[in-house]
Amino acid sequence: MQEQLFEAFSIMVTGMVTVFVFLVLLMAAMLVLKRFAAEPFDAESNAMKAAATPTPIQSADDTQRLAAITAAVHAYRHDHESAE
Amino acid sequence: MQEQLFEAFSIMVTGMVTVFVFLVLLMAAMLVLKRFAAEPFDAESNAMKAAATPTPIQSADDTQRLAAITAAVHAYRHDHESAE
Amino acid sequence: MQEQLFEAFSIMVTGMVTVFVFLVLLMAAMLVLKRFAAEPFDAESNAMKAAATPTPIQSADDTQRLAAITAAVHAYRHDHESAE
Amino acid sequence: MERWEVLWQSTALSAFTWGQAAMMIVGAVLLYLAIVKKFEPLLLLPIGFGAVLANIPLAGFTEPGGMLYYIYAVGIDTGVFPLLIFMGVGAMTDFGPLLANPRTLLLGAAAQFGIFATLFGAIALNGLPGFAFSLKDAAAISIIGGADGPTAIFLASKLSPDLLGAIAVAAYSYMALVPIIQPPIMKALTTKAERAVKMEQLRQVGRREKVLFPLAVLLLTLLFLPTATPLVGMFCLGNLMREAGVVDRLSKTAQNELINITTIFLGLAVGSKLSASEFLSVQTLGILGLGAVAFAVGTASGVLMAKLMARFSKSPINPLIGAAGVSAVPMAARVVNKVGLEANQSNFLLMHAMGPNVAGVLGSAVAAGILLALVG
Amino acid sequence: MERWEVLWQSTALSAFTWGQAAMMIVGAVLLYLAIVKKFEPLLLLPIGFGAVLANIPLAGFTEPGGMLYYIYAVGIDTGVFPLLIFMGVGAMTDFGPLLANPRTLLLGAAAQFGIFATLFGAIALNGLPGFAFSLKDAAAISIIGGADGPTAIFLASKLSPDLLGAIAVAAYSYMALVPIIQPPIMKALTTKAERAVKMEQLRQVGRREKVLFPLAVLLLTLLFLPTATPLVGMFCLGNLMREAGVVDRLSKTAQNELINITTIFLGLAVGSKLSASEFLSVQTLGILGLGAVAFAVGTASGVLMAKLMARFSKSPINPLIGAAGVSAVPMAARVVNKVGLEANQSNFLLMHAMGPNVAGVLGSAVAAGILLALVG
Amino acid sequence: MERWEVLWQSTALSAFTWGQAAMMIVGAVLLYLAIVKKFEPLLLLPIGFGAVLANIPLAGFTEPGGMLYYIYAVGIDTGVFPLLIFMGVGAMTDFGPLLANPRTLLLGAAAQFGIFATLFGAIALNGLPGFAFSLKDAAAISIIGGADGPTAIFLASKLSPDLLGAIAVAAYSYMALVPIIQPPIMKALTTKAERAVKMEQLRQVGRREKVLFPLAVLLLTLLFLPTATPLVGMFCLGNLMREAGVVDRLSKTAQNELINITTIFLGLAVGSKLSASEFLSVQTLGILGLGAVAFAVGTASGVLMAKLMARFSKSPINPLIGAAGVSAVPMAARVVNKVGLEANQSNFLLMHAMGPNVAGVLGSAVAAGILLALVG
Ligand code: NA
Ligand code: NA
Ligand code: NA
Repeated sequence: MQEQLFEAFSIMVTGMVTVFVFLVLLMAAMLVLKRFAAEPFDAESNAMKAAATPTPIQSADDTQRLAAITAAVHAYRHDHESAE
Repeated sequence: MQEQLFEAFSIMVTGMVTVFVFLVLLMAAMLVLKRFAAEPFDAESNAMKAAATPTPIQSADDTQRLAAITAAVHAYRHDHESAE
Repeated sequence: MQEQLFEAFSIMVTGMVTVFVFLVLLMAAMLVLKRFAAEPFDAESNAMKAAATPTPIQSADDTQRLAAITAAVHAYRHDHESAE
Repeated sequence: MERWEVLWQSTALSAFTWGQAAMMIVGAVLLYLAIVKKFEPLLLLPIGFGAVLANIPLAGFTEPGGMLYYIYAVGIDTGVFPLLIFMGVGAMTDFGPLLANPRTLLLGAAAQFGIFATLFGAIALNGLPGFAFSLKDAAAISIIGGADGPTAIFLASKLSPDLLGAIAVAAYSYMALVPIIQPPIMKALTTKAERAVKMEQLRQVGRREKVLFPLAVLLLTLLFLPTATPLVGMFCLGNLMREAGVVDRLSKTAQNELINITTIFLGLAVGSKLSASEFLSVQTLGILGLGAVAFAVGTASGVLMAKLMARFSKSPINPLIGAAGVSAVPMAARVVNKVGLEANQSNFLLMHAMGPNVAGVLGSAVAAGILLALVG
Repeated sequence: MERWEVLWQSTALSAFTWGQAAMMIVGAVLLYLAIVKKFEPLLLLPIGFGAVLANIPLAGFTEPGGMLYYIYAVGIDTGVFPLLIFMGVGAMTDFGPLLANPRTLLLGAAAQFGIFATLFGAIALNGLPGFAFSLKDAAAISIIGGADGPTAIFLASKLSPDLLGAIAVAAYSYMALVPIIQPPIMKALTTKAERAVKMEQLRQVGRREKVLFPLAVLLLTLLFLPTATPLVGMFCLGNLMREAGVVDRLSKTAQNELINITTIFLGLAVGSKLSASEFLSVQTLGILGLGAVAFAVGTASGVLMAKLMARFSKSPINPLIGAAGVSAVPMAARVVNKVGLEANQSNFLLMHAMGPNVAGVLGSAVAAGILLALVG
Repeated sequence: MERWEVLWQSTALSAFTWGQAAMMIVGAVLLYLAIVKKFEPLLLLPIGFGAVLANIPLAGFTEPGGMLYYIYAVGIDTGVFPLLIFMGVGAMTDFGPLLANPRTLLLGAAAQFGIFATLFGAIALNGLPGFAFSLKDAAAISIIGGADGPTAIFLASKLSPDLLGAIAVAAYSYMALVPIIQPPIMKALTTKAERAVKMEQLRQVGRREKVLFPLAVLLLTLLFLPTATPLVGMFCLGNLMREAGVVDRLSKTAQNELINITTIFLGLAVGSKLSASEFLSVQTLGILGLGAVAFAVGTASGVLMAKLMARFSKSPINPLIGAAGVSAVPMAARVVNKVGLEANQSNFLLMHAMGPNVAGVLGSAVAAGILLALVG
C-alpha cells in the first residue's frame, strides 16, 4: 500500500512535469510560428472561409435566414405591386 | 407429416395469441401514457419542430425556394435600376 | 531476362489487342443502344434533373448565392427605408 | 498463342453455366422492376445488381476475398445491416396517429395472421412433391407476410440463410405490389357503405407521449419477448432519437446517410444470395406463392378485424383501415386512402390508416420474435 | 402446453436477475438525464439505451452473435471509434484563440493536475475497505479529470476495459455538470475585482499559422510522446483537414456524418459495458467521487495558475479563464463567460476562455499519452 | 529516476531510425504538395498524414492493435475501399458526351498503350543493377499509366502490395501534374492548324440510353473479362444509381458521404504502406520514372490515334482530344480545352474531350482486368 502510494505520487509528479514541459515546448513552437508564419490579417478571406464551412448550427441559421429573406422578398413584392 | 402439420398449427395458434396478448398489453400501456403523460397540445412547438427537422425533400424545396428568391431579387434589381 | 522481356512484350501485344477488341465491342453496343434506345430529347426534364442533384460544388454556390441575396435584400431594405 | 488461351480461359464465356445465365436474367428482371416499374427501387436495384455480380463465373464475388462475401459476412451474418435499417425506419416513423387511436393496434395484430397462416401453409405444401420445408424454413418464409423488408431479412438470416435471397425478393416485390393485391380483397370483404364511413378526427399527441412510447414498447418487449428485442430495440432507439428532440443530428444521420449506406450494402449482400442452386427450384415458386397468400390473408384478417371492431365501437370505424395492418409503410395506408376515396370523395383515411400501418411494423417484429423463440 | 412453457421460458420474466433490473434503472436514469436534463444527450442517450439493451436477459446483445458484441469488438477494442470522434472534434476546433494567446497553454497544462491528483487519490482510496484499484484502474479513472469523452474512452479501453462503462458515464455526466461544479470553486478562489478584469482583444490569426499548428503539435508529440500519437494524431488530422482549405468535403464529412455515425455506435458500445457485476459495486461510487474530485481539482489548479500568471503578466489576465483549462469544450468557456459577466456586465471572456479550453483538450490527450507510457 | 528513464525510453527520440525520419519528410512533402500546391489534395493529404503516422517509432500504428493496421486490413486487403471509391466515381460520371460520340472510345483504348508499354519498360529496367521487378510488380507499376487512382490501388493491392504506397503516390502525383506533363507532348505531335480544328456540336443523349449504357458495359465485361468485373461492376453500379432516377438518395450518398468517408480511410491506409524499407530504394525512383513514361506514352498514343481517326473521319476531329484518353478526369479534359483555346480562341473542346476522358476510365479498368487475368 505504502509502496503503491509512493508510486502513484511519483507518477503524479512525473506526469505534471512532463505535461508542463511538453506544453511549454508547444508554446515555444507557437511563438516560432507567430514569428515566421504570421501573415497580415486578411479580413475578407477569413469571412469568406467562415461562410464556406457552415456548421450544422450555421446551416440552421441559413434556413432561418432563408425564411427571413423569403419573407422580405414577399413583403417587397407586395409593396412594389401596391406601389404600381 | 401429420405431426409436423400439427406442430405448425400449434405454432400458429400460440403465435397469434401471443401477438394479440402483447399488443393488448401495449394498448394498455398507451392508455396509461395517455392518462399520465398527455399534455395540452402546443401547436407552435410542433410546428417549430417540424421546421427544425428538414427531410431531404424539404431541402430540395429549399433549393427551389432559393431559385425563386434569386429570380425575384433579380427581377427587383432590374425594376429598381430601370426605375432610377 | 530475355525470356521475361519476351513475356512482357507478349503481354503488351495481347493486352492492347484485347483492350481494343473490348472497346470496339462496346462501341458496337453503343451504336445498338443509339438505334434502339435513343429518344427524342426532352430539354426540360434534363434541366430539372440537373437542378435536382446538386453537387457539393453547387451547394457551395448556393451558399454564395444566398450571401448575395442577403446582401441584395439588405440593400433593398435600406433603399426602401430611405425612400420612405 | 498460349497467352490467348489463358485469356480465353479467363473469359466467362468458357465457364458459364445455364444456372448462372438464368440468374443473370433474374437479376435483370429485378433491375427492370426497380427502374422501369419503380418496385421498391431502393432495395431491388442493389439486389438485382448484386444478383448479377454474384453469378459471374470466375469473378469470385461471393468467395472469400470477394467483395460480396465480405459484405455479407459483416452485415447479414451478424444481423447488423437489417438492424441499422430498422433503426433508420424507427427514426422516420411518427407514432402520433397510433397514439391518437390505440385501438388500431388490434388491426396491426390481426394482420399478422398472414404470417402464421403462411407458416402452416408452408408445412402443408410439403405434401406436394418437391417441397421439403423445415419448420425453420417455413417460419422464414411466413415472415414475408409481415410486409417489412428488414424484419424479413433479419429473420431469414437467422433461420434459413439459404432462402434469404428468395424471401427478400418476394417480400419487397409484394410490398411494391400492394396497390394491386390489396384493393380486390378489401372490396370483396366490405360493402360500399362500409367503405364510405368517415372517421372522427384524431387528437393531437404531445411530445411527452411520443418520447415515452418507444420506451414503453421496449419495456414490454424486453419483459415478455426478449427474442424480439434486437429488432424492436433498434426500432425504438431510432424512434427515441427522433422524438427526444435533443439528438437531432444523430436522428438525421440515422434517417439519411447511415440508412442509405446500409441500404446499398444490404441490397448487394441480399442479391449475392440469389444463386442458381437455391433460387432455380420449385421451392422458389412455393415461396412466391406462399408470399402472395401471406399478403392476401394478412389483408383479409386486418379488414375482418376492423369490421368486428366497428360493430362494437361507439365511434365509427372504416373497415378499410384494417388492410393497412400488414404494414408495407406507407404504401398500404395510401391504398386505403385511395379505396376510401373511391367510395366517398370526401373520405380521407390516410391518417387513420397510419395507425394500423405502424402497428403492423411492431406486430411483425413481435411475430418475428415469437418465431425466433419457438423455432429458432 | 409445452409450447406455452417454451414461450414462458423465453420471456425475460423467468430469467431476470436483480442486477439486470437495477442496471435497466441505471440506463433509464441516463436516458432521463439525456432527454429531460439535456446532459450531453448525444452520448448519454445511446449509452443509456445501450445499457438497457445489454442487460436484457436471454437477448444476448453482448454475447458473440449479438449486435453490441460486434460493435464493441470493432470499434472500442480496436480504439477506432474514439479516435474517429477525436478526428471529428479536431475538425470542429478553431485554434485561433489559442494561437492568439499562447500563454493560455499553461492553463491547459495546470488543469491536468486534476488528472494526476485523482490518480493519487484513487490509490489512496485503496486504504478503505472494498477498494482495490490497480495502477491501471487508477490511471483510467483519473482521466475523467481530462473532461474529454473520447480521451477517457480511449484510455479506459486500453487500461481498464471493465471500468469503461462507469468511467465514460462519469466523464460525460460531470461534463454536463460543469455549470454547477465550477462556479463555486471559481468564486471561492477569486475576488470580485479579479473576476471583473477585462482582457485585451485577441489578435487575428492568419491561415498559415492555423495550418502549421496541428503539424507542429503532431511533430512535438511524435518526438517526445509517441504513446499520445493515436489521440493527438487523429485530432491534428481533423484540424489540418479543417484549416488546409483544400479538402473541405472531407472536413465536413468528418464533422457531421462520420462523427454522428460513430457517436451512435460508440454510445451503444459504451453502454454495453454497464453490466451489474461491474457497475453495481462500491468501486463505482469511488469512481463517481473521484471524478468529482478530478473536476474540482482541475478547475482549482487552472484558476490558481491563472492568478499566478496574472501576477507576472504585463497585459491583464482574468483568473477565471483558468477554469476553462479542464476542456469540456465549449461548456467550460461559456461558464467562464457567465461568471465573468456576473462580476462585470461588460466583460466578455468567451474568446479568451476558448484558448485554455482547447489547450485543455491537447493537455488531457498528452496526459493520456503519459499515463499509457508509464502504466500501460 | 527510474520513471524518467521509462519516459525517455518511451520517447521516439530514443528509437528513431534514419529511414523513419526520411519517410516523415516524404510525408511532409506530400502534405506540402497537397495543401500548398493543391496536388490532388483529397488523397494526398490523408496519404501524407498516414505516412507520417505510420513511421512514428513505438506508436505502433501499423502493427496489430494499431488503427492503420485495422483500416488497411479492412479496406485495402479486401479491396473494398477502392471499389467503393469507384462506385462513387461512377455515380459522378456523366457518359453523355461519350454516348454522343462513341468513336472516342478508341481514344480511351489507344491511351492504354501507356500502361502496356510501361509494363515492358519495367521489365526492361531489370537490366539495370538494383532493379528486380517481377511480372506482378511490373503490371502493378504500369497501371500508373491508367491515370486512375482507385484502379491503381486496387490492382497494386492484388498484385504487389509492397509497392502500393509508391504506386499510389506516383499515380496521384502525376494526375496532379497532367497540366504540366501533357501540353508539350500534345503540341509536339500536332500542328497549330490541327489544334485549331473545331468539332461539331454533340447530340443530346436521352435518359434511356444513359440507363442502359452501364448495363451494357457490365454485360460485355462479365462475358469477356470477368477479372475486370469488380472494378467495372462497381463503377457501373454507381453510374446506374445516378442515371436510374429512382434511387437518388443512394446516388447522392455514394457521391458524397460514402466516398468522403472512404477517401479519408483509403488515404490513411495507403500512407501506412510508405515504409522506409520499401519506399527508400532505387525501385521507387524506377517507379516514379516509369510513371512519367506511362503518362507521356499514354498521352502520345491518344493524340496519334486521334490524328489517325481524323484522317478517316467525315466530321472533323481535333487530335488534342486524344490526350484526354488517359483519363485523369476531369483534369485532362480541361487541359485539352486550354490547349485548344490557345490555338483558336473560340474553340471549346471541353465536352468533346469528356468522351475520351471517361472512356479512359473504362479503358484502364479493362486493362487492369487483363493484367489480373494474365499475371494475377
Ligand atoms: Na407487418
Ligand atoms: Na482536458
Ligand atoms: Na485511364
